[in-house]
Amino acid sequence: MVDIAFGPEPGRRPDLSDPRAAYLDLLRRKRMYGGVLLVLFVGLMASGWILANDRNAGGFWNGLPMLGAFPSEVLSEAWANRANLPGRLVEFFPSLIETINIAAVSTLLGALGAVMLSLLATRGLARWPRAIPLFRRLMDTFRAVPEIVIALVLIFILGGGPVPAVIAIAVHTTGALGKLFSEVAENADLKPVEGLTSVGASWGQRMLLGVIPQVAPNWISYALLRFEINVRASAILGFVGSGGIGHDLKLAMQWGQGRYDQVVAIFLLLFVTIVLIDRLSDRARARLVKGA
Amino acid sequence: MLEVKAVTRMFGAKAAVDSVSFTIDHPGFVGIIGRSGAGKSTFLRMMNRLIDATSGEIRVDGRNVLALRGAEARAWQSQCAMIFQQFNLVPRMDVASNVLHGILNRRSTLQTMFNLWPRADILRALDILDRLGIAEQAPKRAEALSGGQQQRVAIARALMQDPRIILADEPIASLDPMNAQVVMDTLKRINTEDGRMVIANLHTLDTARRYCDRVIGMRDGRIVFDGTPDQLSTGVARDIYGADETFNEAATSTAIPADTTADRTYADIMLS
Amino acid sequence: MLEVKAVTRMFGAKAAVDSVSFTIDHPGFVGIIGRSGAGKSTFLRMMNRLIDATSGEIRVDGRNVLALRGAEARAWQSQCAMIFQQFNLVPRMDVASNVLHGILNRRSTLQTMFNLWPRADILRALDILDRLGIAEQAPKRAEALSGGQQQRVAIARALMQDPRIILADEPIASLDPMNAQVVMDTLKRINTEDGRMVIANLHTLDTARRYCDRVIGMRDGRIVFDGTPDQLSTGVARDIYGADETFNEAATSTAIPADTTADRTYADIMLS
Amino acid sequence: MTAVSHAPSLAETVTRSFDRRRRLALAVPALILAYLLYAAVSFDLAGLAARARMDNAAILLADFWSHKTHVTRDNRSGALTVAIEGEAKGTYAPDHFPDWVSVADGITTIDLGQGHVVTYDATGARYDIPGYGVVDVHPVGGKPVVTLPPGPVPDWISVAENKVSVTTDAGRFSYSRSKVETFRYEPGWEQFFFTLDSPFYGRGPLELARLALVGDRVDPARSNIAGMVSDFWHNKMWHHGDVVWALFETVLMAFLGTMGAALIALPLGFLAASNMMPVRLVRFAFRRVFDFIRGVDGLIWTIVLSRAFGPGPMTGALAILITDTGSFGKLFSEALENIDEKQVEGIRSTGAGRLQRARFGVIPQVTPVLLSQVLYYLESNTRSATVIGAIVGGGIGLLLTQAIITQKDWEEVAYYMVLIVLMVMAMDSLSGWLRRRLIKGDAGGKS
Amino acid sequence: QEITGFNLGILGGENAQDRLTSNECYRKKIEEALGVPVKVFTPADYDGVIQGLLGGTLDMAWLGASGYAKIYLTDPEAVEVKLTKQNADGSTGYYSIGFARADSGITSIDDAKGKVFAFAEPNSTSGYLVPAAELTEKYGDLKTYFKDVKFSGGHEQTIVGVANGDFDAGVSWADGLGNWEDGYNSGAFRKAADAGLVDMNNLVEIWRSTLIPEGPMVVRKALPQDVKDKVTQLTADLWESDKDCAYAVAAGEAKDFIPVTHDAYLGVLAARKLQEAQ
Ligand SMILES: Nc1ncnc2c1ncn2[C@@H]1O[C@H](COP(=O)(O)OP(=O)(O)OP(=O)(O)O)[C@@H](O)[C@H]1O
Ligand SMILES: Nc1ncnc2c1ncn2[C@@H]1O[C@H](COP(=O)(O)OP(=O)(O)OP(=O)(O)O)[C@@H](O)[C@H]1O
Ligand SMILES: [Mg+2]
Ligand SMILES: [Mg+2]
Repeated sequence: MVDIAFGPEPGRRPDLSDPRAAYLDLLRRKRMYGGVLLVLFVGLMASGWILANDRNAGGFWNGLPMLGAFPSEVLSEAWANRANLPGRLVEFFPSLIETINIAAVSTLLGALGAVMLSLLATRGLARWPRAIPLFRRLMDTFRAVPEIVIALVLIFILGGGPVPAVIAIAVHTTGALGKLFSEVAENADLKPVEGLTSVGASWGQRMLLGVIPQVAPNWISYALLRFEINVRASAILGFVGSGGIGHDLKLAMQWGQGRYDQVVAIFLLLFVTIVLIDRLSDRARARLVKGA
Repeated sequence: MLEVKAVTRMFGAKAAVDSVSFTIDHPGFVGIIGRSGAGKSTFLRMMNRLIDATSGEIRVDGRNVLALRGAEARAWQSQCAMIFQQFNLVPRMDVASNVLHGILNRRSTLQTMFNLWPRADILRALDILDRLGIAEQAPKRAEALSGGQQQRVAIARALMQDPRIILADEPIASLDPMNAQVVMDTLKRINTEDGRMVIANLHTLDTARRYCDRVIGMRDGRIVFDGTPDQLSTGVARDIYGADETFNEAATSTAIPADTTADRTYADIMLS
Repeated sequence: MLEVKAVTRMFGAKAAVDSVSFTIDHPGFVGIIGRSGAGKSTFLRMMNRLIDATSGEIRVDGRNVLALRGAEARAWQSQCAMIFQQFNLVPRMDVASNVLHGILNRRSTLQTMFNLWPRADILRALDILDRLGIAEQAPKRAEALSGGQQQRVAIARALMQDPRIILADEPIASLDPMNAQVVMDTLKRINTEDGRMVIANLHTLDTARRYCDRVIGMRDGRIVFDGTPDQLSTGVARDIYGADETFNEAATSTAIPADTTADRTYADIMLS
Repeated sequence: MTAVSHAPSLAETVTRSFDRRRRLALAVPALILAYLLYAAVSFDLAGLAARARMDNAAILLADFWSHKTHVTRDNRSGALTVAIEGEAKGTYAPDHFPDWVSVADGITTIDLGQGHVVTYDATGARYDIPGYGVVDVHPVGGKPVVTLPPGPVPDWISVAENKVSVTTDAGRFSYSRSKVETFRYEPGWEQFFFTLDSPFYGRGPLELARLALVGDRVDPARSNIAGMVSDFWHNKMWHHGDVVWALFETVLMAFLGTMGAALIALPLGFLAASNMMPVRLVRFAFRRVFDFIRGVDGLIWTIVLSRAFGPGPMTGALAILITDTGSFGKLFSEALENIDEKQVEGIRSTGAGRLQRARFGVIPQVTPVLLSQVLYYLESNTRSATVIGAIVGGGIGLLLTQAIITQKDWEEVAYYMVLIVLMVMAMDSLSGWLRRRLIKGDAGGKS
Repeated sequence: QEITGFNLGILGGENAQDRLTSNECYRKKIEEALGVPVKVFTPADYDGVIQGLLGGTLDMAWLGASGYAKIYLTDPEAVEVKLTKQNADGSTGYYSIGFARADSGITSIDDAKGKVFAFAEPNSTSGYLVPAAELTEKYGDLKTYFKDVKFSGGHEQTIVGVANGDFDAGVSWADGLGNWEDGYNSGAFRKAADAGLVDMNNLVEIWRSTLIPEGPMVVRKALPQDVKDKVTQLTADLWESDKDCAYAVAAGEAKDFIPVTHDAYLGVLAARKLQEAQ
């Protein structure tokens, strides 16, 4: 890592009068930094794992042989009841659709929010340049609050169901996409924008015509990636009692023995969906970004 | 009709444009020359209100355009077209749309969003492109065009604005000599045929001599020369460019060389 | 010392190099010329064992290097340095490290993994850089250098290999005339001072004429000319390039123009 | 100059393409709108509006930044307690009631502010509400009997056979057979710094500073500063010390998981990249393994691992490690497929071996991409670790979910939320700083 | 055989940190008795503790009745029950209580026929498992007996939902001691009333289940016998030896920890089996 970690030193200028000594000196320092860094990293990792292992109920080595215990329990029961499986798949399909809807709506809303926030928070594009730090902090905050926190609070107010999940994920998506969007927008070519300014276009027109066509492929690609993440997230939020297939999974999982066929059915649905969306969005993104 | 009074623009402690004043009373072809960093671009950009002036006034028909704010400033921009060295088109949109952008100021954002251009406007854009000899490029994306063609699209956009004044910031600096000539000829034609005032920043003396009715020389933000092209002697040029005895005018020349045979042959071989 | 026997390389049904044979018996400066797609790169890459030949032999001191496998082939590569048009350095690593890559083959994998080179090797790398006049660039990242400097680093890497033969695949094609000259001069110096054989693919006739002791002309994978630079008449060149009567030799010239005053003056003005 | 001057077909083509684009421009928002409408219907948005409990929101919001103090009299024993949030550890000592509660001759007077006064005495209890009158409650045969000012009973007073309760802006009052209670709401997180049993409770910042620097020892056994630190750290209400540990545990899980995953995924990434692994079958197998690992979510891994390793931070770290091995494997192999072959070729031409080519031709150019991905995940895993922590019984996530589920310590929820946000922001800036420091300006991995 | 450490799992229901703090004294006592380090774990949901016991990484835990049933059904050899909590009145359980709005006129399950009935959530012992089993036994299929059977999502939501009229009737839990208007001495009603979410005067009790046993203290079967004995003995004596600590471990007022056997949970096991069959 030495070579990459510390490139040309920004601080001390090498002594040009004797390049050889300068280089050897630099090399010494680089090696030292690199060594320190390596030792630090290895030390942190080792002590971290030891600490975590110490504070765990079961140790790593004792647990390792048990790794298959739970899956085999689930699978063997599901196998015994395999006749139920097709019926279960049909039974949980509506929940799956709900989960996908939650993800899609929240991605859509989040992306719309992110478009606005990112444009407002990007240097050179912002409507109110002085408010940039404000919008940035706003995005940071949106991003920092875990979905589950917002969902738990909203469930208290709105009751269970998909809406708390949608809001929670949308808020987080706004923050996460907002940051990525604004990074893309920051690299956008400002010449078209300037051209549009010179004809007297309003801010909205400048963004619509000058910025969005440039950044759209990258933005859509990020949004697709996010959609995939959000399908997962909405499944997880089911665990805390928002609707969708995650909720069914939680119920079946908590019940345990006796409903493992449901667990497997739900899991299959979820897994296939996630992999499918993953592949599709991969394709679409490759085409958007490379094919443009 | 155009009166510039002590216009100044500071960047930090440095005056990029330093108390510039001049008056233009008929729609001629005005060239601004001066070496890099003289403040030419800054001046044009202030005039188009792309940046704000630090002090001073620019009066057009008696109205100080530097004092306009918000929608009024944008309305002024729509009357005062600007052409850039790098064309500043929207590269991913088609040529016709780029030309139509000239009338954005007269359309709302919502209209823009839904692409609601009246048929009459589209036809006018095509007419303008036709006039500039690039009508058949209309459906192509702007980025697919050559530099010279792109600059002509930019001029078409300017014409679409139906402006009183066209500002051109080194319109031919990124073009090869052949295209440069086409673009300058086009600007000149607009100037004489339509009677629109053209103010162009130029890098090179010979272009200024060839096309301008009036030449303003800038150095370090100040006007150091203001006169007709004939008055532009080598001595004056040395003053403007701050060069010493070794000054060689050819250094700034972008004229098309007479003999291009070698180039052509090479091209032929490469393409064969 | 080098004997090439009926070397052929097929890409699909097409022979990129078609039964090429020649012999070189003293470490001279050999230029291979020919138009794009003639098979020059393919030949050099086979020689360096970057790609495998379809058939034929290349004997160096009697040993067929095309038949070497695994570690032996790598050992051969280490004796036969290659310089690329695009330099092919590791841009994020510093210049000295890039030069040290030349002896990767002679150091064990474990030794090199952590980029911890023996002091003696480092000093030698610095000496080589010094010889090529870029010692003070040693601590910089390769990507921070200009094209000409990067190519000199590539040459330094080649010298670090202490090779018997240096292969150079269009070493100056991505360089401006000034840098091209420096790089070619360097190669020539290595050739004459160290007595290492240099085989260089060249795009242009005049470079070949100026630097080579021997010129091989290729066309469509076959050798169509093999002789001294003097024998390279315009007619022969036409044959090699497959051009017709209009062939103008200047088309392939990258020589530095004799008169550069205008450029210099311009540069002075710009910098002043 | 008219439209006829150029070929009509051109004008046609152009206007038609404008029409097409216009239709598209209208269709896309219309489609989005239609989908959102469908979603609104399927999510039963209308029903939700009816179900929404805005009063819950009000309680929550109020609790976020305020606390309530219970003044309770047991009607059977007559014992009076004043306790913050009604909790044992927030109970005031009988001789140290807050100044708005006064006890004299068996009469308790509670001043709720704004003229609201509640009195408990032997005959019952009275609530004097300015602008309304006195609500007087006295037990008859064990049941509360209420006397109200004349007029209809306002809806903020609830009178029933066995219980009377009054809710006003100033506080809440309730009387039942067994007890009478008054709740006074005050802003602020009470006892945030020191609990009631600490000698430093209720002192202003200036006084604390004076005590810390020059004052006499409040507790002769320890210096004031040590006392303050210890009382704060061991605050029985807020458990600051444990909260800090929980934060650390969360970051630890994220760090171990992410870095471990990166170390494992790096070699595996080579095995799944088409330009590094010539054997198609191996490549394919690894890709599917990555897909599988990612497809099974982290939470499910957590449950699977819980059986083997039991609750604890290592289980959480391993869950993150496994999930991210899948993500990194995919990302790394993609990065490897996008490398610039020229550099590898340059190294190869010197006769370097396979590992050396990877080390010098590949690693330097993918490092910025990988590093930037890893750091990005480190930040996002801090958030995931919050959730995973709740399941494996560690970290700030556990504290948070528990506080939310018990539904009464909303001020703690607010506190934890603030801490989590700050923690994630800190990790975000740290990873951003490291990215800039280690990668030096060049654009690393996008996507 | 020897043990090198002892892990104690505690279920949710209270603030995690408070749980740790209140069990600290207990932890110390076990540590003293066994002479090995004792660690306490407080996962947020049942599953963490249950998986720990099944996997053998936790050695002992206080469970809910349903949680015990789940472990037993998964692996009867995993744990054995030792003790349970005896309430102040001598009882060892609590009740699932059916209720409705006072002004709805519903005073019994018979009145609620054809109305909307709410349970808490499918995995709740007192909020679904036991009442559903008992009601089904008496009134037949509940989905046809009631107009609609809903899951509110939790005890608190059931109570609030019934009070608001979203459901006509529902079930939640309480200890059944003390006064209805206070929401009894402890339980979900008491919490809701104390938090000011509902006024108990607006609600009436319409049904009461049989006693649901308090959760047991279980130890891992595979532990050495003397370890099991020591820990059990220590806990059984806790109320006598250290009342404060016992109070903290019981998370409230109680009388004693008394021995209990697997048989006490046969009812819950049966209820679970019944549900499973559905
Ligand atoms: N945004 C800016 N911030 C700071 N200084 C600026 C800025 N724009 C221009 N300047 C400075 O103002 C001076 C005038 O710049 P200007 O671009 O107007 O010169 P110019 O005559 O157009 O030169 P060129 O031929 O290079 O375009 C220069 O010294 C330049 O560095
Ligand atoms: N990897 C490859 N696969 C298929 N065909 C190839 C490959 N590499 C080279 N060729 C073909 O082999 C022929 C010779 O290519 P080569 O690169 O050797 O020519 P060259 O003389 O070096 O040309 P240039 O001046 O463009 O570098 C060309 O027709 C080329 O298309
Ligand atoms: Mg300029
Ligand atoms: Mg080539």
